[in-house]
Amino acid sequence: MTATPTAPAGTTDQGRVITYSEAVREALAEAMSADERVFVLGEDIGVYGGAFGVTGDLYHRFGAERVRDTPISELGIVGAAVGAALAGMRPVVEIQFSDFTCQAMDQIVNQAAKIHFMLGGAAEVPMVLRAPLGSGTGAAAQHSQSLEAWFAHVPGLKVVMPATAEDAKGLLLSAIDDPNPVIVLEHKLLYRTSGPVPEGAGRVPLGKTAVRRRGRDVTIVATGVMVQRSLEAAERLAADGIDVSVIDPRTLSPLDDAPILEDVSRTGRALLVQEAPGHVGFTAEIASRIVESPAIYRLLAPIRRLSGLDVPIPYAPQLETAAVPQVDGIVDAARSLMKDS
Amino acid sequence: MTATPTAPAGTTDQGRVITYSEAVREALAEAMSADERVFVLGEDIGVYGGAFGVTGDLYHRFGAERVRDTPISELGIVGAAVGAALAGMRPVVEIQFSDFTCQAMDQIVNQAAKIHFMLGGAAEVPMVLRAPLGSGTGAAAQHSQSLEAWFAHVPGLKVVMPATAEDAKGLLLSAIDDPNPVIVLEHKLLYRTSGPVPEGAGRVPLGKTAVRRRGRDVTIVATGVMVQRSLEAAERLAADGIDVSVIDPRTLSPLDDAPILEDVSRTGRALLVQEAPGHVGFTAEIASRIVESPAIYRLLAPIRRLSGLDVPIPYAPQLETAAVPQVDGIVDAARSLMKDS
Amino acid sequence: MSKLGDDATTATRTLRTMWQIRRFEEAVDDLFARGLMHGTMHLSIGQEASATGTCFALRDDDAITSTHRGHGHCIAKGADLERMMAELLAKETGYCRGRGGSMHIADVATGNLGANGIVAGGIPIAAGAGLAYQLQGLDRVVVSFFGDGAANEGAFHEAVNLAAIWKLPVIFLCENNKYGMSFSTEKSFAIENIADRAVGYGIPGVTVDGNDVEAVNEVVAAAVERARNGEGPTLVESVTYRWKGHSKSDKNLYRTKEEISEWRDRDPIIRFERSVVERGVLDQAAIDAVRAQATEDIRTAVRAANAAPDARPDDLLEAVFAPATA
Amino acid sequence: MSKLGDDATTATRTLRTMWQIRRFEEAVDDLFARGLMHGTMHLSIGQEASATGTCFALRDDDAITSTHRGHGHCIAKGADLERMMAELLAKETGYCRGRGGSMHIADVATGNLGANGIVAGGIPIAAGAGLAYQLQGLDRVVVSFFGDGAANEGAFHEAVNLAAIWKLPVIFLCENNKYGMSFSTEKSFAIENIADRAVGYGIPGVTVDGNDVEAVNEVVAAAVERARNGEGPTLVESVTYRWKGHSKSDKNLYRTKEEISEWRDRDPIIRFERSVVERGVLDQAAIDAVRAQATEDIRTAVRAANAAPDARPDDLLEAVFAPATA
Ligand SMILES: Cc1ncc(C[n+]2csc(CCOP(=O)(O)OP(=O)(O)O)c2C)c(N)n1
Ligand SMILES: Cc1ncc(C[n+]2csc(CCOP(=O)(O)OP(=O)(O)O)c2C)c(N)n1
Ligand SMILES: [Mg+2]
Ligand SMILES: [Mg+2]
Repeated sequence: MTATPTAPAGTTDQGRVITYSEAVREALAEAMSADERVFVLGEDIGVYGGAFGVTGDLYHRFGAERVRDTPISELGIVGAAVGAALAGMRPVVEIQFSDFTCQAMDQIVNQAAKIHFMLGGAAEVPMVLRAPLGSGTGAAAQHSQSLEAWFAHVPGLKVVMPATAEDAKGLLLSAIDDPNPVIVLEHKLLYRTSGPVPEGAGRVPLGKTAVRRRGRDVTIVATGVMVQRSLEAAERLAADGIDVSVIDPRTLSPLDDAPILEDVSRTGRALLVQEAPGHVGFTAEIASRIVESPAIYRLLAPIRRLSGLDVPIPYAPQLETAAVPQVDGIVDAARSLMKDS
Repeated sequence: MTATPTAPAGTTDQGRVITYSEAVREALAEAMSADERVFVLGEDIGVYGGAFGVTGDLYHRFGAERVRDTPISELGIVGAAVGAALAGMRPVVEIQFSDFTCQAMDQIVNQAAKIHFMLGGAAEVPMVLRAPLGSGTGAAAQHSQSLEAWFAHVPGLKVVMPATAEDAKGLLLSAIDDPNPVIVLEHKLLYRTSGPVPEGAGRVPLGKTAVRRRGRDVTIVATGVMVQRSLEAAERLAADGIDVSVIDPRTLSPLDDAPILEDVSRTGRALLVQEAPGHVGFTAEIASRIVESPAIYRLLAPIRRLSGLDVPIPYAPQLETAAVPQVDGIVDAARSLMKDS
Repeated sequence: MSKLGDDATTATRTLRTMWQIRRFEEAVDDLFARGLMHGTMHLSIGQEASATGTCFALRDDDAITSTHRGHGHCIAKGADLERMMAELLAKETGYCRGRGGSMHIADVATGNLGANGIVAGGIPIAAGAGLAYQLQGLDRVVVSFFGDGAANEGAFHEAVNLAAIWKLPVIFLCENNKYGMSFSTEKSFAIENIADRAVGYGIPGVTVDGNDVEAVNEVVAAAVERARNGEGPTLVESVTYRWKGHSKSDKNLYRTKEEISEWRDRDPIIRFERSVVERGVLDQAAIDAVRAQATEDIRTAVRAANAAPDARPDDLLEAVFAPATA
Repeated sequence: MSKLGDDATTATRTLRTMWQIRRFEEAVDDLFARGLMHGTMHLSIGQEASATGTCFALRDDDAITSTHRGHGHCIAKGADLERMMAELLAKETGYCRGRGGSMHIADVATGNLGANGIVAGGIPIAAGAGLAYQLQGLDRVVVSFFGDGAANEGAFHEAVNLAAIWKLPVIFLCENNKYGMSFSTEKSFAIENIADRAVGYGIPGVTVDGNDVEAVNEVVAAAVERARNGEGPTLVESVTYRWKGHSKSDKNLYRTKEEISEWRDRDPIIRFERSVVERGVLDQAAIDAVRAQATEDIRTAVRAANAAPDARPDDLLEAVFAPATA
């Protein structure tokens, strides 16, 4: 196992740099090579290479049986993965856009997540769902959602949101190893970003929060594409003399909150950034963990959530940009947090 | 419109007392009598009278066309309601158990909730989903969930959780009037409880939080069946000299948070009670609203969430009871909040 | 192929299984009525031939997925009666340690991949298990039990199509008992035979008298052979009837007393008994002995289950995730 | 019943509509290629006869539900070209004020209940609109367009069954263009004709040459008549082909150049032109004029749309809920 990677994506002094997509593909290839039970299935993942090109050439390397194109039947596919997992396989399903988990919620939530508990521990459902989420591609309201809060609210399901290429690989490998259902939410805008993934880089454990940057003044907690935006904001804030931490939970459920609570206790200010709409979103959980803990006594200012607007994602680029946090907004929010205290 | 009802269920000095089920049925009957466009559809709501007996005799009063039994096709039914709403009707769908919204999530979330926005305001989807939620009936993990947090996280969908018979009627009438999709989450254990519903009692507006009881020491915010349990806890706490408020948001989205913030600013202590698992649940939003507001400066103790365990609901009665907050637990939590400060 | 009633050993085993199902559910009905059982229940009394005929066409290492009305399927697939009853009585010794109850009994070890509280929930799971066996190069097959009502869920459609295009070793066993809760098949389908849906997937569809245990067995055995030979899935419609209400709260308002009593007259167990007696395979004394034995089997199960310790609430949180092993 | 090419007026209207669709999508393709258009796009070039033949069998007050590949359906149902183009160009004057884009164009006022980004998402909605018309005592009908791929979604199954049992006035119009993205119908179905799925629902199923605008029109007109008369839904399979990739990122790895060029040779527009010329209904000059007119229609639309103001981000939050009116 590798140590928790804490470097921001883009640095090159750790050796090989590959894209986030390549990192996912590498994890799939390694897992399939190492374990006959692993296979991937989903819409257009074969010769087409995946809607986002993630599976790429795997079809040619592993064949149509193990890189299995499916009809457009999300409920059926996920259900088939549940059944295959129960019968000894380790399926990895690609849901073409995470929005289409809506079609498969019964199998994800009522079946996969509950079977181990419901059967009193007599069965396991070791399956992985990979699903691209997020806005920024002009695909509008039905193809741009960030639904991580739903999944994190489901006992029995593990939820992962990799923000770097190294995590994209390492967390996926751990997800495939896990004897439980894991949903890996990959951000579309990250697929083409690059980051250091040392040759032979391996598993990144589930349930370990990463501190991407350590600062004095404000603790920024961010997920998915917001990690990178927060790191960019951090650079700009540093120029202003505001020194921020950037913390990436990576696994949303089960959540490793200790590094967050610790950092907030130190800085006294929390800025929680997510792309999803704010109302009943994931960062509400972070805020709650902070104020249920003694960290509440160290707060120098009210907690600040910066989220997507409570709107469906619009099509027009200027509207889409306005609907979710951008670097400017993060900078402004951090500044105003400093002023409030 | 009636004023916001603030009396706890069970008092009789307001006149007629009926059950929560009867109140729902009365609302459906009044709406169907007043407006030809209103019709109800769902599984076994006709001659069977509904799995929980809620539609009762409506089939005999309004006929098979308007009290329409459907096949077991939740996605199809909800989609049909979306289409009927677009074409000028006002459908009210009963989802037999709210767990089965999983089958219909695409139509609820990707269609109903987004159409008005996505079409630039050119269309409306005036439909209501009624869905019983919650545990306590021994129906186990696939029939006992409380999924309100999911729905509240969906922009474009209004979410209602009536806790009293009067609200069950009044909020449903308002939901049917509303030009937007509204999901009404009724708690199974409440169906047989009774409360005052004055003859001719009418609409209870959506988006108005109710203060069920006003106290000095602790603000309890609770939803669904937890409102009643919190009121019972309040009585026991009063005997101890601990005087609590009990606040029922009733509409979870859009949320009227002002009465909550105001009350917490006064008491300095917040106990947030829900049946659903805690992780990324609805009360996390309440906690966040508190600590994003100046109310944070008035807190005398960390905020306390009391939630269902992060587990699927088990079958065995002693396990099921242990999995969600009971009156004892609420009393203990309030007491410990007093000690912490 | 010989029929289930052709020799005394098989006939006895078949009859005992059907009586075990009947007696098990009568016991459940009684425990509920007396307030000694919690939750909800769905009885398959009247449908014993369908479960038994089907499971008796399977090998031990074949699998099934079952439904909310699944006691019969479990028993016919070989479940332990005491562990089943213990589960319903919310005992630590139950199949699910009291976490699942009637709607979630499974025995993955013996190929029962689980009852299901979700109508049609098990159908895609069955396709997936079939896919696993195919990928593993095994000649196991999977039977997916589901009701007429379930055939109108999207899950049915998607799963049957997957099995059809991939030639998965699955038998889709639709128990058409004329009602999905209160909604009759006349109203929920615009076709006569649910088996006709097979046409849309390019697979064989067969309708069989589900109260004739031997007929069910033959039809399923043929489908199993097809599946084992890699020729793909079959849709079998087993026409039967549930004598009892849908669940405990059913007032039977949607059907007539006459209809119920007509179907009671077609009792699948009595029918099989008559047939084997007529054919001289078993005599009345043997039959009485089997019934008595089954009654005793259930009594023993109830007694032992009752004596077992209650399910323990202490480790709920730890039970959510399977621990990493490798 | 007369055919679309029997008289000059109708033939001209038909041809102009098909050319408008073609030119509209060519313009879109070009705008994308030049980086002047945002988001994603799905072109129906090659499928114009299917959209046109179908919509021309409808009255103005009939409705449609459409798909991600919906420009043709919209235009054939009578949408305003400028407002469509404005929507794609993310303008305030677009059908959705720039909120929806290509996949969400709708014009509820003129009976277009909406394109849909969700495969099969519109099918249950169409059933519901049909139910509304039935309850309202109107004789309107609804056409639900969807692709071959969509026929494997649960939504298809549930919606068709609802329409069948309630005899809803719906035409399920499956545009079988041989691929759901990259997955061919040979692989995604174990049947020859998707229309055969109708058998499972007890409704008529018809397969028609989707590149023959007159044939499509006749088949749909018959289905519309049935539906209007209260005889219930029909499943129509219109066999056609998309010339372009699935969307802008498609490298066409899943099909051969030969296949594409074979189908290009079956251009539905040219075919209709030849047929009306042969029948002496229009001469070549008239045809050239129609094409030129359509080209001009689109140029005008693009020009006007380009000049319109960009969509405004200022009232996003207020736009989520419809305001109470009553
Ligand atoms: C998805 C879903 N919808 C509805 C229900 C409620 N429900 C439980 S059993 C049942 C009837 C099922 O009918 P059928 O499939 O014919 O099986 P049967 O009960 O007749 O054995 C219904 C509606 C459910 N459990 N799951
Ligand atoms: C529920 C859902 N699954 C997958 C997709 C992604 N997707 C968009 S179009 C498409 C192919 C649809 O094929 P078909 O129905 O045949 O229509 P065509 O594109 O051929 O017109 C896919 C897979 C989607 N939009 N919605
Ligand atoms: Mg049935
Ligand atoms: Mg297609």
